[in-house]
Amino acid sequence: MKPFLIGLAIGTAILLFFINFGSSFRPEQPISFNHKKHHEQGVECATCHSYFKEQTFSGMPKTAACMECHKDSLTKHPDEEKIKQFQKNGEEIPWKRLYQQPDDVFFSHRRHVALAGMECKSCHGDIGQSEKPPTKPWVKMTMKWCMDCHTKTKANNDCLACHV
Amino acid sequence: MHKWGMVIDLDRCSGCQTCMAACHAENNIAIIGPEESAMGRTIHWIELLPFIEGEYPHIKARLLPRPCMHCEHPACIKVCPVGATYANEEGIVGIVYSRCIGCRYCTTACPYTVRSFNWYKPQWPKEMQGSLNRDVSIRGKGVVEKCSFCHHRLLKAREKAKVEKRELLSEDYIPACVQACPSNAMYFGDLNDPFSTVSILSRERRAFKLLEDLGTEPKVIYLSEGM
Amino acid sequence: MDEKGFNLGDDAILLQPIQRTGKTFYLTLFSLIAVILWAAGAYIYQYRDGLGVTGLSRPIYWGVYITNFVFFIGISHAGTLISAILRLAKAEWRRSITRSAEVITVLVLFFGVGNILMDLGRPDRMLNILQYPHFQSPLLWDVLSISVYLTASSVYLYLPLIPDIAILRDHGGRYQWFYRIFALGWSGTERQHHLLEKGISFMAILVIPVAVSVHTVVSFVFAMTIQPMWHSAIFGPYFVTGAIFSGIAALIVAMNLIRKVYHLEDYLRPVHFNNLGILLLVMTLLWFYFTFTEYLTTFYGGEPIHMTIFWMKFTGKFAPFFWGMFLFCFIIPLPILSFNKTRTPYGTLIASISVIIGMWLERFVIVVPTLANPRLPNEAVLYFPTWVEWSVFAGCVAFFILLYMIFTKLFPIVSIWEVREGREKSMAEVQERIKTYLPGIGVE
Amino acid sequence: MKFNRRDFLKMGGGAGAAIALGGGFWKWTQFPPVERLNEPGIERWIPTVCGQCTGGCGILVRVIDGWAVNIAGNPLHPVNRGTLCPKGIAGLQGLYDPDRIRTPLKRIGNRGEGRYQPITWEEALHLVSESLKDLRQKGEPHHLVVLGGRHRGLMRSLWDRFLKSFGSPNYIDNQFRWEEPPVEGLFLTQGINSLPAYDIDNAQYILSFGSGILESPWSPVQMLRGYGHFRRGRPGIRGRLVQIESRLSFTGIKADEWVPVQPGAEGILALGIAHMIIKEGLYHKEFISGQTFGFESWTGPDGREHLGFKEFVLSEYEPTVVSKRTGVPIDQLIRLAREFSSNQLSLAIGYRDRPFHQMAVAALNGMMGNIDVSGGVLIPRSIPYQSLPPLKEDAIAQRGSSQKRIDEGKGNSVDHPYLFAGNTLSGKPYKPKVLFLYYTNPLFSNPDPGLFSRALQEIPLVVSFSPYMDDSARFSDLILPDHTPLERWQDDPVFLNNGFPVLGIRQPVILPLYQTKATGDFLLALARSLGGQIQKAFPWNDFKEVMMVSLKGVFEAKRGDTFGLQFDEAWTRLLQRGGWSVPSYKNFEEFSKLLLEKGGWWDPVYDFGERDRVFRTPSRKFEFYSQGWEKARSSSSGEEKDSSFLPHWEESKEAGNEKEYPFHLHVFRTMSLTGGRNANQPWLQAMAGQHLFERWKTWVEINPGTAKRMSISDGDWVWVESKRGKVRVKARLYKGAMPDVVNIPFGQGHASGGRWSKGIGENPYRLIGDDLDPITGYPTHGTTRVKVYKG
Repeated sequence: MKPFLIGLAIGTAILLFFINFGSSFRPEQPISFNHKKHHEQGVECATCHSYFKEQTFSGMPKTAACMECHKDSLTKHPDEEKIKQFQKNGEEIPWKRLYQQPDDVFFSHRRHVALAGMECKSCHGDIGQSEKPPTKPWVKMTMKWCMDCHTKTKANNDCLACHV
Repeated sequence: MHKWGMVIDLDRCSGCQTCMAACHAENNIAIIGPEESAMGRTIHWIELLPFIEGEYPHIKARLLPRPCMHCEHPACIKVCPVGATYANEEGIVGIVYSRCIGCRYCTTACPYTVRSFNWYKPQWPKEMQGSLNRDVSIRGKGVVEKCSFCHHRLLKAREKAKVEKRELLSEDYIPACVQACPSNAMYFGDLNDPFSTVSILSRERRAFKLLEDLGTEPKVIYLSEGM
Repeated sequence: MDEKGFNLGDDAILLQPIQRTGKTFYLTLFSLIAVILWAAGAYIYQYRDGLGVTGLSRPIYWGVYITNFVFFIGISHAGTLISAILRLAKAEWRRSITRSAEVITVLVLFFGVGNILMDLGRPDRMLNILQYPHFQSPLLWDVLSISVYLTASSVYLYLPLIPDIAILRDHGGRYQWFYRIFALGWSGTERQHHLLEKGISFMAILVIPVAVSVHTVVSFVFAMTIQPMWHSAIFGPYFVTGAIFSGIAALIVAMNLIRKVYHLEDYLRPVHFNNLGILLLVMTLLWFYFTFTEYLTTFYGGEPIHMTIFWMKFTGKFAPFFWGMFLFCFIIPLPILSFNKTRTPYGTLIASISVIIGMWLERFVIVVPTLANPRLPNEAVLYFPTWVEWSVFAGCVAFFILLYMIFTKLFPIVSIWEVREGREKSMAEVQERIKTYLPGIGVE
Repeated sequence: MKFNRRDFLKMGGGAGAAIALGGGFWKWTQFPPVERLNEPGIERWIPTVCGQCTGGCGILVRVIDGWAVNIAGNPLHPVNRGTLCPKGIAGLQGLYDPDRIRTPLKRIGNRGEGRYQPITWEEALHLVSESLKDLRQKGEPHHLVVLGGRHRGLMRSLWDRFLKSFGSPNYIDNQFRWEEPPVEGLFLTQGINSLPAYDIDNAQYILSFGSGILESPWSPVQMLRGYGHFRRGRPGIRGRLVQIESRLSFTGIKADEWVPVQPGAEGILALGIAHMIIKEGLYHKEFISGQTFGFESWTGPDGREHLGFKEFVLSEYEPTVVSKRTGVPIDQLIRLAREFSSNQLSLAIGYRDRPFHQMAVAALNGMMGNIDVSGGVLIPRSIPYQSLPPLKEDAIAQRGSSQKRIDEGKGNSVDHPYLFAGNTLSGKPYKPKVLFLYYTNPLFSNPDPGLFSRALQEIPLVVSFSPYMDDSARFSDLILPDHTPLERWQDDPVFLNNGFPVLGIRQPVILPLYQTKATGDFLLALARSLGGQIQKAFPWNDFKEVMMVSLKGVFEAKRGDTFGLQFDEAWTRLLQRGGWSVPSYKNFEEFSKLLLEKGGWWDPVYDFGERDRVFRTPSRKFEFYSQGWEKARSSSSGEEKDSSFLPHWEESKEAGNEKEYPFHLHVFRTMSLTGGRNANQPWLQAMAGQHLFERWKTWVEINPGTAKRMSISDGDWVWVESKRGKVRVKARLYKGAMPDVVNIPFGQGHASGGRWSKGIGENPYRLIGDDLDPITGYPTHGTTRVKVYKG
């Protein structure tokens, strides 16, 4: 009986561990995008993430956007070939989404970037300097985290400002 | 500080129910099929209520669109055990769906029965899913919902005004029902501004509030029919 | 008094349920478990699909679950309150009934709370109540008062149990380790006895206001809203009365069963039933008084919105429930309880069952008709509970009986030490006590 | 502690159990995450024209990621100025109805069985074109019949052109609806065979004879906007509305006064009111003497004495007679007559009752001179389309076109869908071989739908163009699904209450969802495949091209402008009054671009006093005595009484005797399900009968007293039975029901369709259909008797 109970305990511990950490699985992006290199080439954030100043969302680059520069092979990176493959099949790059709001939370990039003048860094970290696509959000987006900042900056902390 | 309010002129209102449809489209209200409807489980954030009194042929009938009253002293807020429903600074009574535990105390406490409950998870055929409004959340099962004065439109309007570097104008923000009303029977605006249309109308002799004697002080004001 | 190597003597029969278990027990056990499993299945169905599987709708947002909540909380007043009052009143006949009463309280509270939880649309979020409490809400007052009540009545049940646990520990038999832990090293010394008596009387005093507050607060859930026929100042005392009323009835039923099943006719004598019957009679009249007042006030006020509901109860859709309530709560029990001849164990049993049914109907008649008649025009919907709601209700009852049965298998359902104390000490004590308040008998 | 194998296994078992149970439980307690259905995206608002009813409202469709997400009114469109009606909003659900027909379908089961097989458009075209070629080969092109419904604009021209070049006279218009404006009345009095405009915005007093102006007008939003203005749009003036109807409808509820009247008796009430106005001399004498014909008795050119309206009405329609027939007390009748004549401008609006009853209502307007004046009855100008180039008919076509029409109609003016059905069954003059159903659903939305289903059985090839599986499509051999309105190009010529002509442009807001094809495009392809002169008559590639050709005329008309704000409207009007036309475009390209951007074109001027346009009667006057009808009649039959050309009361033949069928049946419409087309839209279903909180079903309204007598209680299910059939509906007690009238709403009871319409409710049209009116050939209103019993 005792070993069984010990096993039970270990099992529970493992389970809790998994639930705690395992729920945030790490997605692999389809293209191993190098932000740093692009940045160094003088590509602006808005070139690929075209909407963050005008819309609620920032947008992920479409295949066509990539092909504007990568029409002719610029590098020997195998991922370049991948993009061309997507282009050929008429598909969009299936970017994986990292920053996901809960269902009833509405976040506006425009409100934060264009109106409040926040920098991308505040939420996305030094993504411009990263050489690999991030696998998890730079910040853990909890309500507390949002609200702390709102309090600090005297922004609106009304529930309805985000929960619509 | 704004105090948003609505005026419904019953003399102009034709009872066409456009407000109801507009609200459904705007707020992703679940489709309740025939069986569930027969059980009385429909969800309407604004609903046309019939008051039919008297006996044939001397009938006094009245049709009255009823959104959430966004009371100054709401009965619903007091009773919520988790603070999922509350009134914000501008007087809009809101619900945070992700906090609601579905005890339905607010639905029973509201004297205007404006609150609806999601008895099941709202579902749409996949052919329709993309046509849901992108600005309003989709409620899950087991939570209460009601009219929000299309608060998401206020957020958008504020954003737009700010981008254009100007003050928020009263015509920037109107709920979907007011926008769609064909006989222009509905007005929306700031009750704190003494010169706004709603303020002026709310002081008219025809103005009355629903169940005024309960002291809930609704911010929806009706104008009665007739001269 | 030396507890070691004791001889239970006449009271050995009280330990019999713990020592011996018959076939009937298992049969009952399994059938109860079957009912519970069925109910659990029904609830899982509801959990997955949503509250749509119930018969609830707009505007009848509350139904059987809330009725059950009020009902079970009401039943819970059986024990603690009655036992505490009897204890404080030093009513000697209490000795063999307090335990069975207190157990009802503690166990049934869980089902009261459980029903509220099962009524939630999002049970997965129920901890929001603790995480984001909003103290304006009467529902939160309920949470507070019920948890205080549950703690207090558990302690109040446990304290008088200690000496009996010690008996079980010393007596040998199964689960020695279990009894050892819970006996807290009771050895029956004077000091221990003194402390215990003190604790019990303290708890007895504490428990009474708590119990009264609990049901008042339950009534506040309704009375604090603005809804017609809920928004009434009388609701607090009305609910408390109703609670004690149904509580006593539940106690009589339980005692009758215990008496029959465990052959405790010697301990639970007709006099107990007679006394409780008289109490029940008083409550019947009190209940009638409150009901009468409530409806008469409404009727004379004649507010249309109230009157719609009033007539709906008297002659309308809810008339069967309303008059059923009146029949079961008043017309049936009153004559039975009024006469000495019928105030037998059997007679009180019938009256009690009737009262229990009647009180459930009363809760239903309070909850549903008001909701069916909102102030503004609304769809005329009919509420009838679905099989899910009935199953869950049955499951709750079955689970309660099961727990009660298991309790009788672990602990003596009649307090052994108290009975013995009564036999050994109280005779003299009572004589002394009576002397203190009878004129003409000198006191030294 | 030592571990042996056994212990280890046990431990593993324990851990496994914990993970399995705990994990399972954890997973189970997690509510499945709501898939986020509403991701944000870039939005565009595309102007187009709503296609949910005949209203012609301009809408803006919010499109995100190729999905139509919301519909709002187009603030520039003068019909609705940014507002909508419930149907307009539910257009989204019409578009995204999950049960739309997705490809062309060919029937494989029996008729009405609903078994179909998807085919390609090429196959479909081939099938249709082969059978049409066959018709022409046999020299019987007139055996092609097109049954057309409520559509307007160039599609109608295109059909006519196709039939002409093909050789069939048989375009049969099947858009008769009782709620429509009384066009026959207009034809009899003013010689005009199209819809009039009622300028309710500027009227002072409206006497509505059973017209559902607030529930089912032909252009709801416009009417409701007008209503708002009528009530409170003019400072100090509040219009008064009186509703005469046999049921307390929404219009009745909103009216200042409801006058309950026996079903179908509105006409005689109008005559009674006319009687009182004449008797008291309250009519507009100047107008009557100058611009009317037949008011006083007169002598014809042949020397024959003719009875005038005045004398006729005075002798026939005494208040006592009228009061007895209608149930309206005499003093009320007198009061109404006085109110109507003293509150100028007053407007009498009827419904499509029997033609001479319509005429009676029209005569009231004529008596008060409220024709062609602001606040009265206006005759809008038509849109100056450029007509399509003349076409050449080949010999077969010429022979075919000269054949008698199957419904015995003449030219384009009078259509008899019921005669079409009857003649198809009898085979006289001939049996049609191919039937096209375009925008019509006779198996549902015509009274006596059984007649049509029998008729359809007789036709070898029935082709439906419906995008939904409606009741008639289910009886067709081929279904060639049209685009829904939000997916296609179309023009939409309408007019405003104040008579301004408006041209809305419908453009696709999203790509077609399924393998559907605009019927206009199909027709062009069909013409191409038929070759010869037919092909030559249709040199265009698609319907949009046809549209652009026709729009040249609008551009060249040098009038009006593309839509603008109300301010622009006033400016344009000012300029035009001064003889200027300064539109916001310079060339046709600019014009067509602005047209699409703003949503359309309009001409915000109404020319008063153009008598030739307003009165197209032989006398060029408002006719109390219909000479036009007299001419049409005298050619077919001999001498008739004068009174048959004057507004008069015709007692209808009741279907069913009073003893067996004690109740009149009144079929009414609600705002949400006015037509037969909207039942597939849950938003509309969810508010079908809001005055009784009825939704998703059909109910019958019974007077509470009557119900009590019959011991029927609210919510019981009852049978309503007429001579023709019975329907099972939910009984609802309604105080606004007359004691001897039961009311059933129209709109439900589809035998086919999608999940949201099929098998829901009942169609009351199944109960009616006796007593066809001799002039319109259409069943008369309010003549069916029913009995009601529990079941």
